[in-house]
Amino acid sequence: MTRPSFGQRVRRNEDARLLTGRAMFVDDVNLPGMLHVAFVRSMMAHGTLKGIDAAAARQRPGVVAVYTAADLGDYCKPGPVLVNPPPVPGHVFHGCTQLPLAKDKVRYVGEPIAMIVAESRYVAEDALADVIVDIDPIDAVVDLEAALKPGVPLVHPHLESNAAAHVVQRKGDYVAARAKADIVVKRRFLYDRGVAAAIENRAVAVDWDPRAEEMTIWDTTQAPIPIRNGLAKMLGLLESQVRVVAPFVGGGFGPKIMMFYPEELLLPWAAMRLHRPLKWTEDRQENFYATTQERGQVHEAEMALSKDGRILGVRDWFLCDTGAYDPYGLTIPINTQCTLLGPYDIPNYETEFTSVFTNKPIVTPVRGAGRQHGVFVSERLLDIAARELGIDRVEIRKRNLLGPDRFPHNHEIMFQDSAPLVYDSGNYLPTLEQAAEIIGYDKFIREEQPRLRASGKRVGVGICCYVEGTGIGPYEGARVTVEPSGTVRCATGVGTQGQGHFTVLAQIVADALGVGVEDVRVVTGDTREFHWGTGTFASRGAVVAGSACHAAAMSVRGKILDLGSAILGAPADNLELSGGRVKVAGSNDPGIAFGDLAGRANPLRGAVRPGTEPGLESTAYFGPDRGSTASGVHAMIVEVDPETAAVEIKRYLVVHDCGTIINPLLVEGQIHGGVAHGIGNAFFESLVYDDQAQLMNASFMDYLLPTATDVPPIETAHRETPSPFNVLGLKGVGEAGCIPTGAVFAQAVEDALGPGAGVEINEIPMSPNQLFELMHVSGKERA
Amino acid sequence: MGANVRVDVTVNGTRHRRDVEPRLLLSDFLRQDLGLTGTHVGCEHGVCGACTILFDGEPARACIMLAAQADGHEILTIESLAAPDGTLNPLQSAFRQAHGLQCGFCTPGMLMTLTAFLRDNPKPDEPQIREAISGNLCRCTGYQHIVHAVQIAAGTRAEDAE
Amino acid sequence: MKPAAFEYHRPDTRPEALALLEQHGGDAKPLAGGQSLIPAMNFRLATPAVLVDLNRVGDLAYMRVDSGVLRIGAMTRHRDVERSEDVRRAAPLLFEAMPFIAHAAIRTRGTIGGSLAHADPAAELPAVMLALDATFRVESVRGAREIRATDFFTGLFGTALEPGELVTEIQIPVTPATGPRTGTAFTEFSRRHGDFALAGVAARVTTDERGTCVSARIALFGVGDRPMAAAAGARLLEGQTVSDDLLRATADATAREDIDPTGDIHASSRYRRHLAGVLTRRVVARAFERSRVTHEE
Amino acid sequence: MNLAGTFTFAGPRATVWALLHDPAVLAKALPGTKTLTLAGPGRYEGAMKVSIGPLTAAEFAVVVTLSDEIEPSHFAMQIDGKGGVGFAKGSATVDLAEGADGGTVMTYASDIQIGGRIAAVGQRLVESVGRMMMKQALDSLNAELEARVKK
Repeated sequence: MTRPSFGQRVRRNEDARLLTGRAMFVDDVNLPGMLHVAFVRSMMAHGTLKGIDAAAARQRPGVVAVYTAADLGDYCKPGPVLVNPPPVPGHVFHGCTQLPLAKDKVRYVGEPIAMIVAESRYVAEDALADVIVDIDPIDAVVDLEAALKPGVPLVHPHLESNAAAHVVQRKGDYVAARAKADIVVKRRFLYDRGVAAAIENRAVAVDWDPRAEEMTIWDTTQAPIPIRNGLAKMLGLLESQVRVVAPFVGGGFGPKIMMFYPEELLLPWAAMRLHRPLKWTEDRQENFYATTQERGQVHEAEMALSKDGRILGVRDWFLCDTGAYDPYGLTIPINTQCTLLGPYDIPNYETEFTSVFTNKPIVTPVRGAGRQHGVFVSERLLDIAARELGIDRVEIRKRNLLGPDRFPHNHEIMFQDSAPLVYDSGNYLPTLEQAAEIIGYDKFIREEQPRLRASGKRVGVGICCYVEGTGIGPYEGARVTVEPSGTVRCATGVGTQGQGHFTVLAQIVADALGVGVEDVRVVTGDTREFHWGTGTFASRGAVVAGSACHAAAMSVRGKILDLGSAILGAPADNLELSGGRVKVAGSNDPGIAFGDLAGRANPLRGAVRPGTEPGLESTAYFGPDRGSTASGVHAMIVEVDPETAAVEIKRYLVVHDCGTIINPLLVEGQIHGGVAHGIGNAFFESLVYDDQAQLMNASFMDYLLPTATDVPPIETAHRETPSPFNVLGLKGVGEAGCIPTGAVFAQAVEDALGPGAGVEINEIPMSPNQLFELMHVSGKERA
Repeated sequence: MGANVRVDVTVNGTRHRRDVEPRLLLSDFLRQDLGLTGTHVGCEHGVCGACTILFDGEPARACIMLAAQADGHEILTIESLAAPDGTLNPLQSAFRQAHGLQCGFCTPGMLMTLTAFLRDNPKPDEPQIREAISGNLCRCTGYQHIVHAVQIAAGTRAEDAE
Repeated sequence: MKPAAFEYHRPDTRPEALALLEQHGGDAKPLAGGQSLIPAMNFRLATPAVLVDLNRVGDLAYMRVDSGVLRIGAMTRHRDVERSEDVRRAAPLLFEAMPFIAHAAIRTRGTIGGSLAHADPAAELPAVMLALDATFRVESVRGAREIRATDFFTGLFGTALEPGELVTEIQIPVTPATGPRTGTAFTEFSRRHGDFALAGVAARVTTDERGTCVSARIALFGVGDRPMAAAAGARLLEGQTVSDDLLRATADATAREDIDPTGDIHASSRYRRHLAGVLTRRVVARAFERSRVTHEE
Repeated sequence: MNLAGTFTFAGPRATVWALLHDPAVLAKALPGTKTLTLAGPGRYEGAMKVSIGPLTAAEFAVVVTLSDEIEPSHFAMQIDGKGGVGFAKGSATVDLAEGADGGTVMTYASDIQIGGRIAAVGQRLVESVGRMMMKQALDSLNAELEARVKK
């Protein structure tokens, strides 16, 4: 018997290539005659573009072409709005998207103005300084609140204000609930921007074959199929003339989604004119400007509670920084609205946001995608309420959790996938109890903390809950083929950026067909192999593409059984599939190898019977009505040096529930990475803009990614509450690790400093310098 | 400006002679001129560690060295680690066992850094391992499984430990 | 992020190197380890017309102790300094500071002379040299001279080097030789391991047999435009025995009088000043402790 | 970046005023100035190449425009520098008062915005560089003043 791989710590199929340096990334594409591209980018955040003089650059030896907006003609059109807003009644949305090269106006530092094509990247960079750009500066829009005041310069002058969108969502009657409350806690919260910081920067390589009229584009994208379809349309080619390959991609984390970045649009266009292969590889400095970012939000939020700590309602009002353009619609702030509800029974909820245009790089989802903000707001309000009511932090959470009998639970507001927010399943109380037990919450509070505090040590514990909407539609597809060699191929559209699709999807197919995981070759991210689907985002790869792979594999299984039944002369339900063979169950006869069966199913002579298809191959699609809801609890123990304000994380625990687990090893890897990202956001990573939207730390020297000595060992425990929304019971896990980290960090640090310090952390990130200031200010106030 | 200079360098045991522009970075030389694309470039200012190679046996950042400086020296890259038939060496194998890589982009730099580290320090404890890789940024793994991989390679952790 | 073009020379001997530096004057930069220079060139914030690569000059990498002086050739790699038994014995402060410099893969290339001539105000080694009262030998085609560390660092990335001059040797008085009851200590506060410090302190304290401080040197980095000698702080220690009050007074005087830090995105001027005080107190306390240990040995 | 302070010149106010308006003197005093000429009333144009240790930012084209002049006590200026790796833009005010012993007390305040790669990579150094350049310029002007007063 081939042992089922589900739930096993299966090692990855893709690792050998990555570990030996053989795996191909986009920047590894080197073609004869290849030219290299660099972009002249705006040094000003906001201004009128009065003139571009590229004459000297065009003269420089080694420069092949210089293009400005004027050279693009009709191709210089604003890019598409990628995600239309969900149909929330009364919503306002102004979609403003970017031109491939700026014309008339620049709106952020780094906006591309001219494209230089040269024999090497070295020469292309030499030519950057040759281009003279004349910009008449306009005061930059930086601060979210100031951006909405009258008289402020407009990022998009055809609009009435810098408001990009406005949405109100309501559930129940918050005003009435508030009137009945014993206590209302209200605070202002900030959660600032960071970069995704995939270690691989973006890259695009293009080869246009003018004789075959075929274009191949290697692209560091999370969504090759939409990119192919969009580019074909823009370039006036058939979709079949364009092949987009997302080979190995060195980390995605959101910004490598189907952005139609200027570079993605311009290289194919130029390749068709120059008839030479082109490549652009973003450098790290460009990445800080040219690749999208996320996180800037300001909240004014209040929670109304009864004196026994039950949440009667929440009202949240927030501003969401969308940067200079808003191609990604309302995904981030809607996620914030929905995720704020957490695992709690919140009967009355009023949530309103305004998205704001600023002169900063474009905002699109980065791992977490607005969810951490919502969790930060509700978890912080609960902490403050617990303190004011004299209720223990874990206890107040327990009192408000949705019970296991409340599913599916309709929250009556709209989620990012344009469907109402419905939790599919969950079991929150045991998760919280398990986390409290593993971290030793009671004992820590009762014994360890007082003892350590008496010896001068400032230690604290934090514990926070979250739920995460994952695995949304619209759909993905997969084609499973048994080749005559016996190898099973599984082709799907989602790209892979390290999540382990080559293994996880192989496990799904292997278990359906009774073959080894290593015998399933997964092909992803190549439109020549599969061209229906969307991409890898919203923790959906395993859920949606996985379900499609399962369906396709089950269909192939049916074909194997049908054909096997005919050949072996036994009824299909008497057959078993194991070790890559179909045989009669319990018989000593070895049966038939899949490869032989595949040959028989594709005969060179004779007829394929009417109503059947040749070969052992099936294509299937999966489109969930709505996403599935993962959940979890994070707990952290920290020690704060009260003199230097340094914070050391002593323990970090994640108890989480992502439904049925395909591969615990990979799930743990996803969680570890997410937590590290969350720790970065909480404590290290900060994009510092001055009052003219100049980024002050566009390098890895000053933008601090957490290192191995900054991330503690992470303890994990798994719980499995399967999703009823897909056959396998799957929920997504890719983003879970980073969602509650800021909230749990804030709670733990406050707890370490103790109630006497009077420090309240309502802002993320929180550097030692900021913490020092908070400690100092509250110390003075106390005196 | 600046005539080409001769680089006579042994990479992974093979001697290469090239004339290069003095400003050519060693990382670009390895990747473009020699086609050894396993060495990855992540920041080009010496912080992320993805381009770490062994230069005369010691770890060095290829993105902040000139190809010209390699003249007369020996370099080992990620491509040197596995056996010619592709069999993974014990460190590579431990990375697979421990799931010490996800997207794999930082992995070549991690492996080269650790190759020198384990040679000099065959039985490191966890803080030593973490310090050893603290100059190599990874955005995917949170480092924990990399630490496990090093422990497996050093024989201080069982291969199937959870 | 590719460097601009430059003219490149790789001399084999010291006289050739000095001649090239003389010939090109201010247009030439010596390339030692390159771990600061090449990143700056990749950003095109440094665009030297000429690079004189010192890596082939054979006689600039050595460490030896003679007549009470630890001599380190300027092209000695950090990695070799950090692994040197001579350094551990003769200059424990330097030995203690080495692992704080960046990361192993940087230290294998970076050189002690390059780091000192670069004179980054947030770097560890210049402050260590101030605390140890080191002297640098510098050479040019016009001859050699010696510059005390206290006179060498003149401002932001500024040194007393004249065009054409090269640091060739670092001379450090052997620590035990300056008194049997000498203790040294080093620490820094940085956001992450290997980062430039927000503040850092190196100290050397010598006491008599009763534990009274007879001489003290405190040097700070990351808190000014150059490494800063804490004269006011050190003055308070002399003639005193260690006590919490003394340590606190020293730390306060250092933070208040000896430094004038600027702020940046990681640390305000006020926070740096505060950190400098805290670290000074901790480091001086440890130096005193160690002076007792040397005594007891 | 905000730079503000006071500086005492060892000479009379009228001479200080004259020095601060003499492009030849300013060119010598401002670190890295390659050329500086009077291009029109109250308008100076020139080129600077500032080097700080190993960092040699490419050449900057600089325009300084004076305004609100009340001789000999006050003027304001707009500063605009553009180069391949960044820019500096800002304004400053200068007030001159008669001090003790025939000296002149200058009070200055400036708000300079730095942009481009210099700001993005050099943030750690910007304030120190500003302070350093200001100090060098003032010391140099004072030396020139002393030389003139002696004559």
